[in-house]
Amino acid sequence: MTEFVTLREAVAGLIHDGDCVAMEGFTHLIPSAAGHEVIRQGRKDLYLVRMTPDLIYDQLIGSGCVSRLRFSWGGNPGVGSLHRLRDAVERGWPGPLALEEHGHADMANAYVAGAANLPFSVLRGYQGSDLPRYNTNIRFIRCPFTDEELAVSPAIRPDVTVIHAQKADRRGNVLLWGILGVQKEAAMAAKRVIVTVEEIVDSLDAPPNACILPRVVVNAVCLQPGGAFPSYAHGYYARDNRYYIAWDEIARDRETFKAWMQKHVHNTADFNEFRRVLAETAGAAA
Amino acid sequence: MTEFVTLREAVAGLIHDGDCVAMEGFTHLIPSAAGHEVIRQGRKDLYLVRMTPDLIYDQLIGSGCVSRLRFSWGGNPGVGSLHRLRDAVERGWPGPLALEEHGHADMANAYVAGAANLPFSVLRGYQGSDLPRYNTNIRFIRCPFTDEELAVSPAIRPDVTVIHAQKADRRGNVLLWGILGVQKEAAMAAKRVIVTVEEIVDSLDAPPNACILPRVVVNAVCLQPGGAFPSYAHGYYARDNRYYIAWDEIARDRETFKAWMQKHVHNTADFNEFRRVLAETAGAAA
Amino acid sequence: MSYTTNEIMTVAAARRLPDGAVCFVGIGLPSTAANLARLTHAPDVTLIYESGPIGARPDVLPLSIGDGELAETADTVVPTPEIFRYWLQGGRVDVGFLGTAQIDRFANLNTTVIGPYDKPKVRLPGAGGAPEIASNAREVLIIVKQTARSFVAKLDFVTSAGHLDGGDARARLKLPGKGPVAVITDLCIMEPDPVSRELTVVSLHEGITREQVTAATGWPVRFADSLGTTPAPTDHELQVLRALQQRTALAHGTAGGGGGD
Amino acid sequence: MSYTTNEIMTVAAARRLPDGAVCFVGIGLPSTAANLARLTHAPDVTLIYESGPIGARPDVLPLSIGDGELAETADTVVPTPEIFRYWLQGGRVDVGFLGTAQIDRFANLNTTVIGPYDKPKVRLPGAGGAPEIASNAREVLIIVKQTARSFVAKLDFVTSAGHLDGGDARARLKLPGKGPVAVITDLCIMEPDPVSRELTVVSLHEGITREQVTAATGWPVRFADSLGTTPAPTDHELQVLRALQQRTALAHGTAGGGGGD
Repeated sequence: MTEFVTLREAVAGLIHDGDCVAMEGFTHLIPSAAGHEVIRQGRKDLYLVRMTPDLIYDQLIGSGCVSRLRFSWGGNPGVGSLHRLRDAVERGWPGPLALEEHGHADMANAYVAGAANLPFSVLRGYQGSDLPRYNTNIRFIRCPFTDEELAVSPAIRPDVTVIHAQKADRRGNVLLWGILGVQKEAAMAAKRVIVTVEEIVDSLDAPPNACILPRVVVNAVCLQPGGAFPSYAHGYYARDNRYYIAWDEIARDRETFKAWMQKHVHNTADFNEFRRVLAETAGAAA
Repeated sequence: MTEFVTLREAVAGLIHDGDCVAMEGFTHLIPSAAGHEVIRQGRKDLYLVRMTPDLIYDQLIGSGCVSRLRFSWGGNPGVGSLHRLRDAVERGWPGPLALEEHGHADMANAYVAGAANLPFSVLRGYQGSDLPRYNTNIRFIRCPFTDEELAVSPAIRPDVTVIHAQKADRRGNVLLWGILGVQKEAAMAAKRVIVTVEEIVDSLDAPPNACILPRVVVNAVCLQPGGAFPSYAHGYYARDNRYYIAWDEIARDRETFKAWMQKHVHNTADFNEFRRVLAETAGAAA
Repeated sequence: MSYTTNEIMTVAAARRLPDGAVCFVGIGLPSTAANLARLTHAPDVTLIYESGPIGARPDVLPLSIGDGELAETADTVVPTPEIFRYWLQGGRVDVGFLGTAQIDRFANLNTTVIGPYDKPKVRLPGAGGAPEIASNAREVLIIVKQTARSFVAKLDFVTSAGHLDGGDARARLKLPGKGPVAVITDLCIMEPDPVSRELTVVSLHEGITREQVTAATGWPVRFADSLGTTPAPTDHELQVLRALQQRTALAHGTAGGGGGD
Repeated sequence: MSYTTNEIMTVAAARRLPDGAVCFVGIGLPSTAANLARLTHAPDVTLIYESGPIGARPDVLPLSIGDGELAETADTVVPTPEIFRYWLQGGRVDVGFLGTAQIDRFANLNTTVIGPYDKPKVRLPGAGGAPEIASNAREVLIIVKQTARSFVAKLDFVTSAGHLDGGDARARLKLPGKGPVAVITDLCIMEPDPVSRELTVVSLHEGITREQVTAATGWPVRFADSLGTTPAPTDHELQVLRALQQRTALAHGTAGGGGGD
């Protein structure tokens, strides 16, 4: 059953060193505030999972929180590379990063399989691709009825899934809308679920068949308005594209990155303070 | 792309003798009008599929349209047996009916697999049940990662899926809401799709992430208000429970059944006329 | 207040549903009992129906598994495949609440045929969701009227696994849930023996004799050493149940909770 | 009107998208071309983005594959798994519109690494949806700027299958779609040879020489016997494209359609 706690309490209580953690979001509703809190609390040896690792995963990797990454596309969406991810893969800084690389179709299927408590997923995929040569977790089976060959992949079963959503009601039911990505499947596949939300309301007033995570699958709801910044929250705020562009410069250099993280994340108490410090920096630069 | 046609034209053009046809609906939005039209046009040798065959399938079976049925629960919901289904299975009247019997979980998975263009579905199921002994299409495989045993079943790929929905827009997009059952999956799994609707509107004005069948998967939209009678259409009309109870009596006896079908279906031009004749009968009985 | 055997069956079944549980509800008697529980001691139960509603709070009992009342009162309504895949198979169901046509001494269930499968004497509706509810729910409650025709020595067909041939048979088959934990009838309450898993009468409803139970059971039924008497329904339980059934009758012109799925 | 090489690339790519087609759109150049097609000759195209929108009609180009603009203008927005399962794998996508980092003579694509996989010189973003778009879409269009660094004799990594090692290799592997049917660059248009499947220049953009194309290709590129000249963008095409990019710049402070996914 859902507890209403601060993000600090949720991360402290539910995310442990060595956990398999999925912080999902498909350019929409990225759980940035939660990612920062994981960095602030100094988690180590995380096995991160995400279809589209972006800025927050770049920050986690550069901060030395991550030893392993299962993913299908890692980049700064609309801008270019993730320099911290590249530095870890190309030069092993700040430590080695083991990659488990799949395609999007496979990752989406593997979340569905995880949500359905199946040990593997099945897809028509990877024919002619080199990916199965470098990822021994991509295998092939034959259909017991037609003898067709199909790809299989281990289901994703995170210890913890973290998502950001628009609303929760006071009983702990969570509503999200717009681009949904794989958030619902990632949550249903997880042992524990943390949701940061824009607001907590008496009633969701959701339309029929809306995308709702019932309270019985949500362990912690944390009120964190703006928690998806710099991505967007449909109906609340737009993407801050300047931040995405600025990140490209910040992340290129190890020292610039470290100084930025120290000032903006380690030296701030929470995401609200991070936003204030960031606004001051931007104001000073203007 | 969607054509807007009468139900008579849709059935004539898209449903052929011997086809595999799914007319889905989970006590809500049952495509009764379409079922009647199939009977009126005298289709033969149909391979019907449905999780919950109810009155309309009883009528199709009793009318000799059906040679094979894949299903998981056949009854008069809230009332009792389907006497025409029983007569076909127990005594081969009006002809033999081959059963392919599964459980609900399996059927739902098999529609999902069909929609995903996979040849089979995987589930944790049937352990200890006699069903696999009598249905050789229920088989077992081992997980290539964990060696666990799992049940598999052939995907459902109907030639035609028929559903009833609340609304279509003039471009052919279809909106349904409330209890959704497996209608979307059944439609996505089919080669051809017929949808009867309560109304055709300029704009669906659908909420975000509503259940919509995009026009490119819909072959025919037929305006048929009341087309789900005697089941209900959420937001339009309630279930007519008297009809369900009355059907129990009508269907018990072969001659009563035949006379009823002759008068109400074969002798009526369409579902609107059927409703008028039925109302007169009810009025006379009162 | 006086009460009927049907009423004590429903009340006794309702009492077995713990507050806060996620309950997969079959239509008919299970739905009546589950909603009675929700309206009495278990306000925080999450009722799931296979048609898609999660967290349904119907004010009147549904006629069918897919009533609009379920959709309108639920926390959310998802497609049926999600119910079976993400919820039931996903291991998120605490209690599966089932009825049946036939049951044997190990609480295996038959809802498929009476007689041979290929030439049945009576063709029953079929499995529905029961086989996977019976295997995947953490525990299973069964509510069924007790007669020698329904409580049989040998099932014509095993649709859904109870404790199979007893003992650790479920564990050997690696069934995820622990199976039937109680069978609540209009005469008594049975529970599986902790070792043999054979159904054992643990409580007789007030006024019911051992002989009546024995006569209504198709095998030599065992009684627990510490055989109890089922506590009578409280006035509150009866009032809530009757009010629910009265609202249902007014809404549907029937008592609801009838047969069928 | 005069135009840039980027503009003729986009226009030439847009023209290959048939009206009424269901098109799975990659972000960046493919998204620009697909939306230009929608705003000119193909108003009835159904644009699908992997984040979930189906039938998107963005007024400004998206910055990312999951922009709110896509959701707001779409016929419907479904979860990402449905896009890949019911639409792409379901065989409902007519045209897959892809970009790439590297391409070889058989239109195989690399978006994974430059250099060895385990010790890459450049770690690229990865596969995204491309491997399954490349195999499952009925046909594939590729839009990419042409340089000797991107058009290479041998890929460091085959992320997504084009025509593999040529000939009937796709058919032998039972790939559902027919693979790349055209590669549109800022210099020319290439199509696979009907038999060998090797990419062949079929049309040069106005003012571009064979020598320029040869210099920008890492293998001895072939030219069709009937080598044509790409028809210049019409004024209408250019006006629509520039207006789209201007609206995008106003909305985002950028031209949109940049790199990334």
